[in-house]
Amino acid sequence: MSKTEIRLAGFGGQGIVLLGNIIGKAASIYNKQYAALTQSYGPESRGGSCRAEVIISGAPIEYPYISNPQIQVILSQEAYNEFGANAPEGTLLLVDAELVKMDKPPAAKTFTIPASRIAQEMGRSVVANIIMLGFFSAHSDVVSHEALEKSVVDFIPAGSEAFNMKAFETGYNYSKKKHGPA
Amino acid sequence: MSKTEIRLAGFGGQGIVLLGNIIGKAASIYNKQYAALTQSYGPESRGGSCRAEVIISGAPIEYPYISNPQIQVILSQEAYNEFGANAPEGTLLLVDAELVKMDKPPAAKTFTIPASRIAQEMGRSVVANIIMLGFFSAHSDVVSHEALEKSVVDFIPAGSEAFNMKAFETGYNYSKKKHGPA
Amino acid sequence: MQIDDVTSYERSIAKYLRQDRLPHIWCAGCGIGPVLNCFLRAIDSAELNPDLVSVVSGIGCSGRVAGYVKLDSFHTTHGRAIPFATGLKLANPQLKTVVFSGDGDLVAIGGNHLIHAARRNIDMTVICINNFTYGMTGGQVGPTAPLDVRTATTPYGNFEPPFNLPWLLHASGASYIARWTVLHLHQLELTIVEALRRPGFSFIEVISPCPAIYGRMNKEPEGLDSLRNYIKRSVIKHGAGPRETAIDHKGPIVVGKFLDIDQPTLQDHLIGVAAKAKKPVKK
Amino acid sequence: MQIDDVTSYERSIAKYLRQDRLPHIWCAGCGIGPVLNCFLRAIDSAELNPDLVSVVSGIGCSGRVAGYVKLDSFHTTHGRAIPFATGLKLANPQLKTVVFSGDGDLVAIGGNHLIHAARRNIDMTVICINNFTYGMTGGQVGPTAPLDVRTATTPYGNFEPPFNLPWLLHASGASYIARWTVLHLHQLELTIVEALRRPGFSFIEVISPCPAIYGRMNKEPEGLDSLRNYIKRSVIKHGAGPRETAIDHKGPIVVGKFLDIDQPTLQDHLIGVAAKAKKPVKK
Amino acid sequence: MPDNGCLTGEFFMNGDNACAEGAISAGCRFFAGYPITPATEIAERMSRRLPVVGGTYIQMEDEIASMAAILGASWAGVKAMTSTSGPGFSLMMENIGLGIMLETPCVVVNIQRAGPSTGLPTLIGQQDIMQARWGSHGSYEIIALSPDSPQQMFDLTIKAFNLSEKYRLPVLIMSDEVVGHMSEKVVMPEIRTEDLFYREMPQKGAAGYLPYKTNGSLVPPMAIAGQGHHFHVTGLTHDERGYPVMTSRAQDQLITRLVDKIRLNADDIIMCNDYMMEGAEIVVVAYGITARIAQFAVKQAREQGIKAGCLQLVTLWPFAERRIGQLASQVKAFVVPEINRGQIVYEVERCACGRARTLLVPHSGGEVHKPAIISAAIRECHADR
Amino acid sequence: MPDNGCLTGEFFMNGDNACAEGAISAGCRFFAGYPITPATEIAERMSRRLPVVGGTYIQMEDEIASMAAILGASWAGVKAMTSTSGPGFSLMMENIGLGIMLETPCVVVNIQRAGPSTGLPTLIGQQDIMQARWGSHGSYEIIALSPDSPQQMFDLTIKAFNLSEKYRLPVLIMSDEVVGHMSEKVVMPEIRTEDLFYREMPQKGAAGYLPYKTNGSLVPPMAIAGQGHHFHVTGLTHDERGYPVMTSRAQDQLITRLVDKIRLNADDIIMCNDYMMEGAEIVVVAYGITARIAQFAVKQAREQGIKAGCLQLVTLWPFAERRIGQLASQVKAFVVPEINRGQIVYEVERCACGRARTLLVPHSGGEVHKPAIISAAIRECHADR
Amino acid sequence: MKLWRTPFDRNPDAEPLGYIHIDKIRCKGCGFCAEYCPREVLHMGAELNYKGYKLAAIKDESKCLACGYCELICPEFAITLILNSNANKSEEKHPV
Amino acid sequence: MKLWRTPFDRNPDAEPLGYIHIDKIRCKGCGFCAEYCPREVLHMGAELNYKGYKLAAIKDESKCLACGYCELICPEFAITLILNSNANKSEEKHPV
Ligand SMILES: Cc1ncc(C[n+]2csc(CCOP(=O)(O)OP(=O)(O)O)c2C)c(N)n1
Ligand SMILES: Cc1ncc(C[n+]2csc(CCOP(=O)(O)OP(=O)(O)O)c2C)c(N)n1
Ligand code: SF4
Ligand code: SF4
Ligand code: SF4
Ligand code: SF4
Ligand code: SF4
Ligand code: SF4
Ligand SMILES: [Mg+2]
Ligand SMILES: [Mg+2]
Repeated sequence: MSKTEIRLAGFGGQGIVLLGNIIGKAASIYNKQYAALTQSYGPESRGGSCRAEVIISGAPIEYPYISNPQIQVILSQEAYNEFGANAPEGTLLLVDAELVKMDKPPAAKTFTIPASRIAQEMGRSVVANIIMLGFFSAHSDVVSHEALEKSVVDFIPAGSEAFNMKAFETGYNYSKKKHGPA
Repeated sequence: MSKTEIRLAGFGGQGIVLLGNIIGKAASIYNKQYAALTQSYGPESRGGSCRAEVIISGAPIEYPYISNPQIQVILSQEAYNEFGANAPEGTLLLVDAELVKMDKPPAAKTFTIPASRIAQEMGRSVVANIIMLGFFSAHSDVVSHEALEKSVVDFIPAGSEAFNMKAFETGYNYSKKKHGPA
Repeated sequence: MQIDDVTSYERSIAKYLRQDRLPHIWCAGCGIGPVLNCFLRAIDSAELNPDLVSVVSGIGCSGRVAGYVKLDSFHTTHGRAIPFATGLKLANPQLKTVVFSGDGDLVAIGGNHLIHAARRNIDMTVICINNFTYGMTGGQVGPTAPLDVRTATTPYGNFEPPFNLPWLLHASGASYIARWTVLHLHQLELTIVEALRRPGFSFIEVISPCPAIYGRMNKEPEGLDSLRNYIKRSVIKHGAGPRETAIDHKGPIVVGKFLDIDQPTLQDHLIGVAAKAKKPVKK
Repeated sequence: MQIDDVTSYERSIAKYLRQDRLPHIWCAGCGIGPVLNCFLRAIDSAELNPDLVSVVSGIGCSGRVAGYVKLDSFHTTHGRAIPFATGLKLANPQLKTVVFSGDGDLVAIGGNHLIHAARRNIDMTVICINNFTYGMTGGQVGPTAPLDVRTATTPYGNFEPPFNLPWLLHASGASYIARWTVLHLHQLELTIVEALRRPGFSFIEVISPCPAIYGRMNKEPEGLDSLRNYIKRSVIKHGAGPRETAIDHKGPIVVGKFLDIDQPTLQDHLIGVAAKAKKPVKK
Repeated sequence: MPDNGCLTGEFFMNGDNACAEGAISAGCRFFAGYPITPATEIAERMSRRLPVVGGTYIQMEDEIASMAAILGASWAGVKAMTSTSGPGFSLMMENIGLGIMLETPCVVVNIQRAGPSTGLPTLIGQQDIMQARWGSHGSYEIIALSPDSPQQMFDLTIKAFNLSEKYRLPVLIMSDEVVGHMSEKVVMPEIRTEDLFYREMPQKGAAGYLPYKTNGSLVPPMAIAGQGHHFHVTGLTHDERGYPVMTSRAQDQLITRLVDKIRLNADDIIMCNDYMMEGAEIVVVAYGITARIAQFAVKQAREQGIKAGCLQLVTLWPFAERRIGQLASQVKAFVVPEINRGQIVYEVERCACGRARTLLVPHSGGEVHKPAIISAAIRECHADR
Repeated sequence: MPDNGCLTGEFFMNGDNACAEGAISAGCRFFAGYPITPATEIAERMSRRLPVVGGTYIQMEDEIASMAAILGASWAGVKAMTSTSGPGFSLMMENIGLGIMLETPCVVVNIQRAGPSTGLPTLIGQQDIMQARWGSHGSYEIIALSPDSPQQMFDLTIKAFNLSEKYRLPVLIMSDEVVGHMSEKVVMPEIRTEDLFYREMPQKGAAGYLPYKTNGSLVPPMAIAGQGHHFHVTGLTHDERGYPVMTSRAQDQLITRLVDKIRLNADDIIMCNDYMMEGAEIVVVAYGITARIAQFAVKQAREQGIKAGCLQLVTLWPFAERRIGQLASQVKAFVVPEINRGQIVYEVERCACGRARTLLVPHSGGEVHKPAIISAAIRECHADR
Repeated sequence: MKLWRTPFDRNPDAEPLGYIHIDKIRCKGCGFCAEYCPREVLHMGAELNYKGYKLAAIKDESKCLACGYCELICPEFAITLILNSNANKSEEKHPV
Repeated sequence: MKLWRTPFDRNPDAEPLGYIHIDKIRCKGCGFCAEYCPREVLHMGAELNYKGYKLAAIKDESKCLACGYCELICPEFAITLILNSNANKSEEKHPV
């Protein structure tokens, strides 16, 4: 049965857990898949490293932890050093180019986007994660684009829908522009 | 193996538990017998009924409670009604005549002494229990007179030895006077 | 002489007293009874609906009060009468919640709940029988026991400075604070009536003899000895300041109403919350 | 440029800091670090023998302080730092015991120990980081949070009136009481020195930003926002009275030394007990 | 959201939030709590949700006060809950005992983390299982449930309220950090009146009401404050009237009933889930998140041709004594993975009574078992003899 | 009284007082407590005796504070004790856990009364036996002793201090109201230095001292405050340095050692008394005052020609697993009288593993068993098959 | 210090305003009533009750003002004040 | 409100009284030092450290009074003030 493991990693305050929730909800509620989201908690994560992990599957998920994520979204140097750098061939790596310096090209199929810079340029640095989500949507169809869109709207503050949708599409289009259709 | 059960019963403030301690110590420390003292505790006993029970035995005491006391010392009407009145034949009953009215003579061998009145007459009503102890000593040799004397001294406030000894002998002699040697 | 002409006692308190449980467990000369008497009279004087009065006690001789009132009454755990009553009150704000307990229960183990309830200014009346000791367990030192007194655990004299309860309660946020001795029964009754009517947290300290234990160890072996002592030492001073309400071993016992102020209660604030919560939240 | 010329930092605090544990867990802009810095300097300024200084903390962000000081240090349970320290101090009166913890730890769950320790006037210095919230658990309302503020558990605004800590401590019996914000670092250091030297119970409240949680929910998302706010709102007033030291959402934050008095400590009283206990007791 | 403020439909939600929603759906209208990782989210959600549905949230000064407050609220007639984790659970023990003694319906949620003491505040443990049964002084029985997912958090919270109202005692939800913090789909059905159980109550103001008179059943009707019953209840040993009676006879009557109302109704209370239990020779007995890991391992074992099954203990207490006893005669071995150094395994071992091997797979906490470790234990038992 | 203030000789004394004297003789010089029936007399005696021997007595504001205070005192290098009964014991649970985690020697005395909740404050119970083992959250092992007389109160209190110093943990004395309040002869020998165990300590001011480095043994040397070690200890999961480490690996290392230091030393710790055990077919397993009643019943049974014996559990925890296991193969039945509704019997049943019958003789509390009830159970087992 | 609210100046020859009933089972002989009755209506007698407590007794009921203080201070709820409905009704009665 | 103890009137051309060292690993970019340095010696630069925090940086060290406030207020113990032992020693130094 199809099963995809996704890791989202960066530092506290980047909205990583929110991303996990958006993806999880999109998959489980709108795409009618099974999804489980786990995350690293604790004071040590505050300001420090932060991680959310999602499993999406066509069958019930007994073991809710990921072991070999097919997709990793990396939003900090620390996270890159720990996870991204060693992502094996055949997996997908999405990286915020603004926050991460990659010494040598990783084995994984890697795409970069300066999401945080784009967000700053858009005037609201908090939407970097949504931009990244758009970028994610462009590179993976584990969750449908529409499902992600709906899910974004569910989680963001009322009134900010348009702006977030713009961020989402910006990320999506950045990829389209750069890489063509996924 | 010889085993004697003693019940001391009255109300709070009469020094009943002290009596139990004096007898228990006399038996176990000075007479080298086994002795176990149990008592009824609790707020309900404050001012209300109060009870101390002693087992004296030549062998180790496993079960520390009395069942059929051979000796009962009764210092209140309530205690008399509950215990003294039904004391069976062949047992010994020592009663403070000042505090207890006996409607009909009990089956037990009964001796009375107005211990509390004598104590008042002596000027210190607190020694009523020691007077009663002397009376007890006159009627039972389960503990030796000397052992009881020593034990009394152990438990009373320093400086009051002479007075307490006088009380003890007063109780003892009251019996001697009234009943002749036990 | 026949008891048929209905008396003050019958009229005012018999109906609130569990007569089937009398005589009660308190020792001869204990001061708890008169305070209970005042409280029961105050229910009518304050014109409360007795169905809506709940009495909550902790554990201790004073804590046994809950067991003698013929009202909804809760004898809880040691020190926890106030949080129990907090739940009761918040779940049904119509209830008049009265906590009746001892100094050990309310101020030693329960001290934190006491100050927090005062801080919240929850609508609740706390009657604290202060006998300077833990009567129920046999007279150990308590947090209101004056320096130097003898207790079962201070054979060389008490070495811990005591609380000044009116001050502590004032600093914590209470709305109403009074202190009387068990001799000031009319004043006490009036005070209880006021406290029951005053919205917010009210605290009444009653200095009360424990002849059987504390008194016996401190040269007041009879309740009367303590009462005579109160007559000698007590000074009525309404509105007395924090420095004046401390009680030491021998000095004056300042009694009176020390505080009676109008300030928003917890319930007042909660009404605001309920109003703001009207629009449904996002999941 | 080389760091070889020994600096003030090196001189005064490096030796008391567990550098092997840095960077610490506190968030960017958190106020705990500067307070710790002051405390470590104060050890030397007060001329204490560091071998005899014990630091005891409860649980919370502030409670992590014990883990960063290179002194005998105890990270205990939530709310219980003071009784733990009480045992430490009474068992070895030579020790200088400092309790360093947060408002939730010391005043919510630990409130009873706080007031009782103050009542006893035990020789102990308590440094309370008051960030108006439970930082460690994610910013719930605490007993010092002003009315109306947003926290993780007061989404409609705080509905519980807060404590006025200096007043509470004064009423409880403390000997030394001061308050500063994390900006008043020189004053804070001096105050800690004084407190460490003052026999008896000393209490220092430090108003400190929790930008990550409390600040974020109350329009001060950066530590700097709070600090700027402190500059605007704080007023130094030594000896300020109880009414002046309350803190509300917007008004002035009165800081300064509020109390510094000489009164017998618990240890003083205990010396008397030991003297009286000389003659052996009866069995 | 329907008018009554309860959520219905499908949500992607973590276990803590699902627990809060379960409580709201069960009719809980009072929550008193004190923050503690990893249970705080329950309190936080209740603080947001209760005012919306006309209930009251209060953060007390500590867990002791929280527990006492929910007892008080329950006596005011309101369904009440608190939530905590290990350290707070330990502090609640005395007043859980009061709840038992006064026979007070309420729900206590423990989102377990790894201990002892402060331990690993943000990481999983299943180490308070025996504490749930034995943590308060005195002789008593308790009910404790163990959800394995956000969905079960929702469902079992409702169940917990029903059981607490039916049997008049605090019911414990012994969840864990992983279930509390992981998010999954939660389906919240519309709750009908008949889905909910409410305590039996005497007629308002009924004269002659005796708080602990049972009328044959083991559970007496419960008056609430403010209805004119003028009743008395006490944590002391008491008689039918609720009056203290300091005798061993009164104690025996009371304790026997308190114990029997659970023991004799065990079959009504106990829930187990069977997973691949048909013909199972090796039975993994597991609960909470570990049940899922066990199921994963069992599935693998079946794929390898080993007749393994998983018995999920949805009810931890009362313990599924009879079921384990029956299975013991049928199976070869019990494998008991627990995120502790051995707790429920003692019960399994006792009930197996030597008829089947019992193998503990302990874990000190901080994470869930790797499925391979459970698989290894299954294989070990399979290879036996 | 010799110079050191310790009593020697023969005394007629109740169990509570004997416990206090045992503590003084064991070198206890700090007591923090809170009054509670039936343990109060211990505190009262300590308040009188400690100042005489240069120690400190303090009555804290509650039992939580008392427990925390004795931990603090122990870290100042002073042997420390507290005493309580059920309700206070429940409150101490969290900080007993801290004692376990910090590995702090100290002694906690529980003079058991009947519960749950306030129950029968002045009357006996033996209902906190499982609570002693499981009452705090998290995974740990404990040591608990159960005296049957004032003499054993004295002796086992010394033993408890020795065990706590040796294994660095709070040791529990699980006594009961009857033993606490009954008076009998107590012989107090002169205690020599070699009778007492003191914690191993690092050299004063030793550089490089790591608080939880064990040097092969399972018990690390313990520094005390004020000696220049500048050590750190925490209730969080920690490494050898005493620093918090929030990983499941650190957790496993720590918990395994905490558990093993008791489990692997069980034989050194466990004490049982055999009474008429030669050739016994029916073994009464009992503890505390009940052991004496059981012995009474056993003596009667032997007189009637029934091969009965009594195994007295002087150590309750760790449980005498091996001994019961061995006996199970030799005897016909275990009779387990307890003043509760079944606690230690679960352990006996588990360890008997179906090889011998296990018969509980429960008692709800308030008084001891009538010997006849135990006799009847013995006869029932004797008549079996 | 004022403990009683009483019309002390009442005509001593008037009919008593109240009668006092003492429950001998409840009385524990504390002496409060006797000591604080403003008119010395009560005193401590010599009689003991079944529990051994010395009982309060009536010395001179005619002086009773029906002030109710004895009833209020009795810790045992042992005293009942019966108002004399015949006694000069015109005299103002304070509320108890 | 007085936050600093500083000789503000010091000759601006004198050699700096101290040098500042900022530990880039520890700095979390809170900005306290930059905001409260009385002489604007420090400012928040553009450089990010490996954790993503914007680092404090030195703008003009020559103005440093060695008042030590930055060192004291830095929550991260990231700032070390190195006293310049050459700087006009005659100027009185306040104790830090
Ligand atoms: C948790 C707990 N600790 C201790 C006790 C024992 N205890 C019962 S009453 C009491 C003290 C009561 O003192 P106070 O509240 O002043 O009441 P008083 O008896 O003096 O009226 C104590 C310590 C208990 N029941 N529960
Ligand atoms: C008994 C117990 N209850 C709750 C917690 C959870 N807890 C940890 S820290 C904390 C609050 C800390 O607040 P505060 O003392 O103000 O410290 P801050 O984090 O704000 O510095 C709480 C409730 C706990 N560890 N133990
Ligand atoms: S012990 Fe003291 S407080 Fe308790 S009933 Fe007796 S006199 Fe009253
Ligand atoms: S959560 Fe708040 S108090 Fe805790 S470290 Fe972060 S900023 Fe500081
Ligand atoms: S009512 Fe009582 S107190 Fe008042 S005068 Fe009559 S007898 Fe005396
Ligand atoms: S006040 Fe009551 S108890 Fe006391 S002597 Fe008078 S009648 Fe008796
Ligand atoms: S020491 Fe720091 S704060 Fe002071 S002037 Fe120099 S750089 Fe600025
Ligand atoms: S104060 Fe410290 S942490 Fe903050 S910006 Fe300056 S150097 Fe960095
Ligand atoms: Mg008291
Ligand atoms: Mg805080």
